[in-house]
Amino acid sequence: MNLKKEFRLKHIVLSLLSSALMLSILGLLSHVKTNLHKTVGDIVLSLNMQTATANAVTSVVTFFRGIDTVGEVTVLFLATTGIALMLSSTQRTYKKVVHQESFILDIGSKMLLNVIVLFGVYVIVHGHLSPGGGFQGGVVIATAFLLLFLANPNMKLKHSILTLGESLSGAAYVLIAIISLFKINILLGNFLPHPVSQIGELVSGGIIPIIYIIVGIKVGSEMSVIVEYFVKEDYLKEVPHA
Amino acid sequence: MIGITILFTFLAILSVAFYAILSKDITQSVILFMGVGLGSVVLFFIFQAPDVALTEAVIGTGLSTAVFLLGIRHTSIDKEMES
Amino acid sequence: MNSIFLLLNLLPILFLYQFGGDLHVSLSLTKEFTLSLSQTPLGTFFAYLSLISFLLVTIAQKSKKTSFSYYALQFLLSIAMLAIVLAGDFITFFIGWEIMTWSSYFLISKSSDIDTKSLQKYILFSLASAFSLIAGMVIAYSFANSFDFNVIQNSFHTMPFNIKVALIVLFSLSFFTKAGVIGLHYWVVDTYSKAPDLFSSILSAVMSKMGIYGLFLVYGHLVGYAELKDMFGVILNGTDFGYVLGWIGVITSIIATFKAITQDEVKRLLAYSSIAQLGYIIAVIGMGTSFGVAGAMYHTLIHTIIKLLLFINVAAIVAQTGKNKFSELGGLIYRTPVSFVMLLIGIIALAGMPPLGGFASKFMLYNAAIDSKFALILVGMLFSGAASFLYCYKLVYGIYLGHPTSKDLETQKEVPISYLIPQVILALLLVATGAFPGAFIKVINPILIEFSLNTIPYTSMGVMQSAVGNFNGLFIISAFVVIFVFILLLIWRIKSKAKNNLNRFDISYCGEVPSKNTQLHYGYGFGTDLYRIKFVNAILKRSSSPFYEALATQTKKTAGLLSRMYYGNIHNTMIIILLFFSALYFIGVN
Amino acid sequence: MLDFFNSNETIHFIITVGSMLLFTIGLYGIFTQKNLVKVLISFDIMESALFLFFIGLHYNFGLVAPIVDGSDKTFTNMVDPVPQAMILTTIVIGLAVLALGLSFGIEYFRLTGINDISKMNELRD
Amino acid sequence: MSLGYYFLLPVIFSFLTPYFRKLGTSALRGSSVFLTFILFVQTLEYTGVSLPQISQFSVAPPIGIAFVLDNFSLLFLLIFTFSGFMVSLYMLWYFKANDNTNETRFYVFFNMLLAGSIGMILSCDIFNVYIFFEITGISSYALAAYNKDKLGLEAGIKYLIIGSIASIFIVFAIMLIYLQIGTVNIGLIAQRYSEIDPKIAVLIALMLFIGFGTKAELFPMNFWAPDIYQGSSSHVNGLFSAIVAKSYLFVFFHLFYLFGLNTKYTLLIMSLGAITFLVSEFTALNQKDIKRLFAYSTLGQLGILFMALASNSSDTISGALFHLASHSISKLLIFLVLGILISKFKSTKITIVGDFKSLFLSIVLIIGFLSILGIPPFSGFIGKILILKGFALSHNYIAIAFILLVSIVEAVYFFRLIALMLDKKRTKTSVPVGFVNYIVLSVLAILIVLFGVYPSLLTHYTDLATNALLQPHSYLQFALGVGL
Repeated sequence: MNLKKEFRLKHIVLSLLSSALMLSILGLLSHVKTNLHKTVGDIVLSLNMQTATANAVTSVVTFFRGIDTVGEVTVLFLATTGIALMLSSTQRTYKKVVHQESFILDIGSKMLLNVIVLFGVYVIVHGHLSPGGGFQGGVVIATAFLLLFLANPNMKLKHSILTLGESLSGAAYVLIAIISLFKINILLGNFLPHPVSQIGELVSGGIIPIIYIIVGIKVGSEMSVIVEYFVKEDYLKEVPHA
Repeated sequence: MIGITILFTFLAILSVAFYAILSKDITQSVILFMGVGLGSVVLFFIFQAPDVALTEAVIGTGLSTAVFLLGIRHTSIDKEMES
Repeated sequence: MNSIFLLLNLLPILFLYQFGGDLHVSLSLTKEFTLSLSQTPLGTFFAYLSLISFLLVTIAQKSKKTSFSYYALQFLLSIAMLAIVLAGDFITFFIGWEIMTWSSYFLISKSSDIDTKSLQKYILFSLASAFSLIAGMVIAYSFANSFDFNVIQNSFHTMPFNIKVALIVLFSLSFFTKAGVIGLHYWVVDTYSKAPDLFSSILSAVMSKMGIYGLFLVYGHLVGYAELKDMFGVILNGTDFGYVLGWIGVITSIIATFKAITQDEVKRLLAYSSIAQLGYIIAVIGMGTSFGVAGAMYHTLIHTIIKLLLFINVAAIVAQTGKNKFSELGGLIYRTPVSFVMLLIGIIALAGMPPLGGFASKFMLYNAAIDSKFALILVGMLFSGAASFLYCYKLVYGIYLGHPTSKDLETQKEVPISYLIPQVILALLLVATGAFPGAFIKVINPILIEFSLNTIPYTSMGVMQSAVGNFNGLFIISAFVVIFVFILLLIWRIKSKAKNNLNRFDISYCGEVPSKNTQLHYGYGFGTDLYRIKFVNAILKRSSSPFYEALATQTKKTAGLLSRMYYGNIHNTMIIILLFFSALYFIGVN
Repeated sequence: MLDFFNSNETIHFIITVGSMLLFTIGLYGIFTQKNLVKVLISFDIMESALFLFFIGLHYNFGLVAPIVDGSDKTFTNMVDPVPQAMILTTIVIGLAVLALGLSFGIEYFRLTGINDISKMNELRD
Repeated sequence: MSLGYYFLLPVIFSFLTPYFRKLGTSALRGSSVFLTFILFVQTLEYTGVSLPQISQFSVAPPIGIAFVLDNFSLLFLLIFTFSGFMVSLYMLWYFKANDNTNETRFYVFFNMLLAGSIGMILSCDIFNVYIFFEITGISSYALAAYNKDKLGLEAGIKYLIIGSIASIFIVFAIMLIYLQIGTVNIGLIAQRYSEIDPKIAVLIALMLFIGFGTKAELFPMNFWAPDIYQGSSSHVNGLFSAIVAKSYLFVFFHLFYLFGLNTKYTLLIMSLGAITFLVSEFTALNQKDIKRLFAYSTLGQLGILFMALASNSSDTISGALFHLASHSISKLLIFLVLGILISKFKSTKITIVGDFKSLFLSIVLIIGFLSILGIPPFSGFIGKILILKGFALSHNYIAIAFILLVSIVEAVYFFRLIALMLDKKRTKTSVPVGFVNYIVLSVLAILIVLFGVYPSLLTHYTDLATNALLQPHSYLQFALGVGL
């Protein structure tokens, strides 16, 4: 009882303290300037026309701050590898789930899969024209697989294909960066022709859509792997407790 | 109009987040957390950041919720007892 | 192996001889640090002292099975000491000092009866000494902008007074620890007694002298006796500072002397004796007079010789019998007569009896005290000197005289010749230093010039000049030899008549027939009843160990307290980080 | 009334206050919650608050999303795209860390049956 | 070679590891050795080039991102690539002697840990630094949990939680910076930092301080660190100690001096460093777990580095950088040797130090110990004396006394270990060392001795690095895109 009271007291004190802290920070943040004369973003916007990309965010993500995206893809890759390290094991065996074949679920999920994948591909391919891009599209594709797994737990993804997609797309991304170095002596430069007149068309922006497609493949396969591991975890045979 | 929308969305997010933290049931808090994501999506959209909104929609509300829901089955004791 | 390292040990001596007292080398380590060797008369004296000691000990090692790493470390140690005494700047000095520390540490760890606690004691005190040295040297650097001794010497008088005092205290602490001044001697006895037997001789004879060298270096060279006088003023005829040091030294020697008398282990006795003898040196080192320096220097020489002799002698006995306690030894005089004679010579010198070098050095010490008019210190030194007769007697009686305490002692043979050679050389050196005390004046005068003190007039080899009169060593020793030969003849005559009773149980005329288990040797109990004297009891009862034990316990407790912070709760860690942030925030922003 | 709400200052104020309150809620979650999943959710809430704060303060009335459609081919009067790109990156990284943490949690729970971060104290002196 | 390769090469190697694995384990291991070797050799080449060097990505800074290598980062780059090379060689032995089920994944994390750390010190864009911070972070979480046992997972979870806190602070700071200045380029921020409203400037500084200070294991934020070290494998600890902690330290002090925070916060960071040193050395006295013991030792040494690097005087900083390099090498050596012992005895008690019989291992281990204690003629001595000398020149005698007094406490447990090693009464088991380890460990040991007896090899670079840190003018110019 006493302990509980103390515990509550601690909570109250801590929450009071955190609110005091945040209130005081809030007071500070009212000083934050909101109308800046010239941010990097303004320069980027003024330069963006040269990249012939309709979506300025995409051009920032893949071009102006391209190495960030390489890093980001790497982070995802590392997380996937980490999850695979954790949730895959030679000792783990998955039990066969008694799966009631449901016609509607089966057909429905497969139909939806196509639609979702198509949508994902659309989002990826139009990344430089409209909101969306490799990350979003990739995740959309992964959610399609999630649906599939939920519909049919016994399903297995072909890991070799996923690995291939993951590795090769990643390698291709880096290779593009390096090829650009040889072509125009800048890492990750836009070495393909990207005439400004093409802006708004599907084929425009030079390497930007290519990069986003690569990122889409990579994110899609990685996210699918993550989803698979998490879903499969449900059907572990043994749940040993140390 | 936009100001009021922002205000109310924030209020919604705040209350949802608060309940997500306070809730004893983890599944419930994950679902409520998804609500935070949804609210953020709306706000991002209002803030003219469609890319971020889309990302938050698929990742914040979609995938991470799914991952959480799949994950919490194996990290909470009460669920373990049921199975 | 032994001969190889013998030759290797000869090399530095030849090297030093080759340069003929004028070695100046420097090597740029970084843009600020230079390693430089710069030979001074003081350094040369100590260099020869240590190198020759190493040579003699290496000879003694011939008959003891010794591993390559032991020899190599010992050689490294000798080189390190060479670096110390020839160093022209503090970096070289410190590098030598630290290499000396750890190489001797590994040598000590090679002993069979060493334990972790003694090792820890040794290394921690050594490191404390080294760190105090390093603190002193960087503080000196901050004013002199150089580690070079000459530069520091030149800029010393420009430093603020408190910095000067801090420097002197730090350096003194460092070197006192090495020399084993009372209070800082906690490591000495255990280390000396548990180190490999032959290595104890180096520890006592040479390594402690590095502390003395450091003191000479600081007081004489870096600070300068004139500066000491300026800083602290003059009392009687010596410096104030010297008076304080005098008391430190005298108290050290008195306490250590009484502690020595009560020891049962041979090497522990020698260790305490070593502390006591170094106490004399420290007592006169700060007086700032020519005789003070000369006395300290001469006693350094004599003590090195004596301690080498005694420790090698004891090491030989321990190696031969496997026993290292007075209660287990005894009656070896007929079995190992040469060793006995050597030990006798050693203790005659140690007690400061004429005619050997020990007397000459004691004479110089007393002389220095008289010269400075430090009467009380003289009294203390005389008292301690008289008391040291007791442990000298215990040493010879406990090992060689009386009855053997066990059967296997009766069949002992003389120790191997390789142990005897260095002992004979050392004994001859003692005789020589006794006979030609004046020769030492020739050695000491350049050092006195280096310290800008008055030189001591030199008349002849056999005569030692002093404040209270000259003493002619040659005459004394001749007289003693005559008397000695006379007595020897007398004894020989009596002995040839007397019957030699060899059975150790043949003492039935006392009215009691001893059994096999009866202890017949009482030498080891000598001095153990001293505690009945109130004054001595007060000394014996007290020890520095409770203080250091308490320090260790407190450190451990603190450690336990602090380590409770790291108890592995990540939640609290997060909270602490956030609290720390808010604390800094409220302080920083508002 | 509507004019008041439709000024930049007001919405920026609302955004600042709202997101910081959200941040406080996340902070409170970290202070009080010990379930690993809850802690991760709290982190995510804090991150969301930061995203809203950052994106929101770069929005001013009259600015549009930094995307041109075919007709109007100039990049003017648009929201700053750089923060959006940065947030995009951060969201993905957040997901990665979250998923990794969750997988650690699953494996740890499988081994020990503990999901309370304050009880994870095998590692100590 | 463009600087971008420092990041792109490890990335491409990581992406392709599954295929290297398919070619066979030796191809996998070889690829990592090859990669780290190339990076190391390339870094050696940069020592002869006039610095700073810049290599841009896509667009020139301040709009785009660039890697800038100045003398300060060169020193760290040398340490990191060298340590990485040594560890990758060591791994050749490790996976032969131990379970290698997840070898492929280990190499992914290892390569990316290296790449992330290198990226953090090269990038001149603070948001990019954050990305690399996360890459390093995720790799280290995964490496900490790599063994998948209870302890490892616990370490991983703890590390991840702490990393998340740190990254939230950093993201917040970056956002505030962008809101205030409208840029994330370090050069521009440094130029305009004084224009920020002073209170917000304090807030930003504080957040960066908490973010990087937590990861760099500064005192009140380091209660997690020993746990991480205890839970992870020994060679991973070597990486943490030699590379990861040092890279956070780099960013910490790089920003500290670039943003001109050194005038205000020197005393704060120096005292925190001192407390770190004191507390961790005392705490180490009671440890029974060898990895945890050396974790505390690492914390302590980092404390000295914080003290010295924050001191604002070029002599001290130069000494600190020397000490940093020496500490990296020595700790790496110690942790690698411990790895050999732990894999033999399957125990992490400190007594394993006294149980092995191998002259080689004892010698290199003792060299490592003595070097960390700062005993000549090993490299740690030069570092320590340079730091002390620097403090002496600025007449900071309290710091000198403090370092020396706590060093005695440090000596207590180091010499306890050495005494354990020399104890003849213990039963000793001989330990197989492995051919490649002879090379790795002797190279490390030789370097320790070499830097000890011939320090100008290293002081040359530390002096240049100090100049680059304290006079960052040319760095700032390059970060703004000059030189392209």
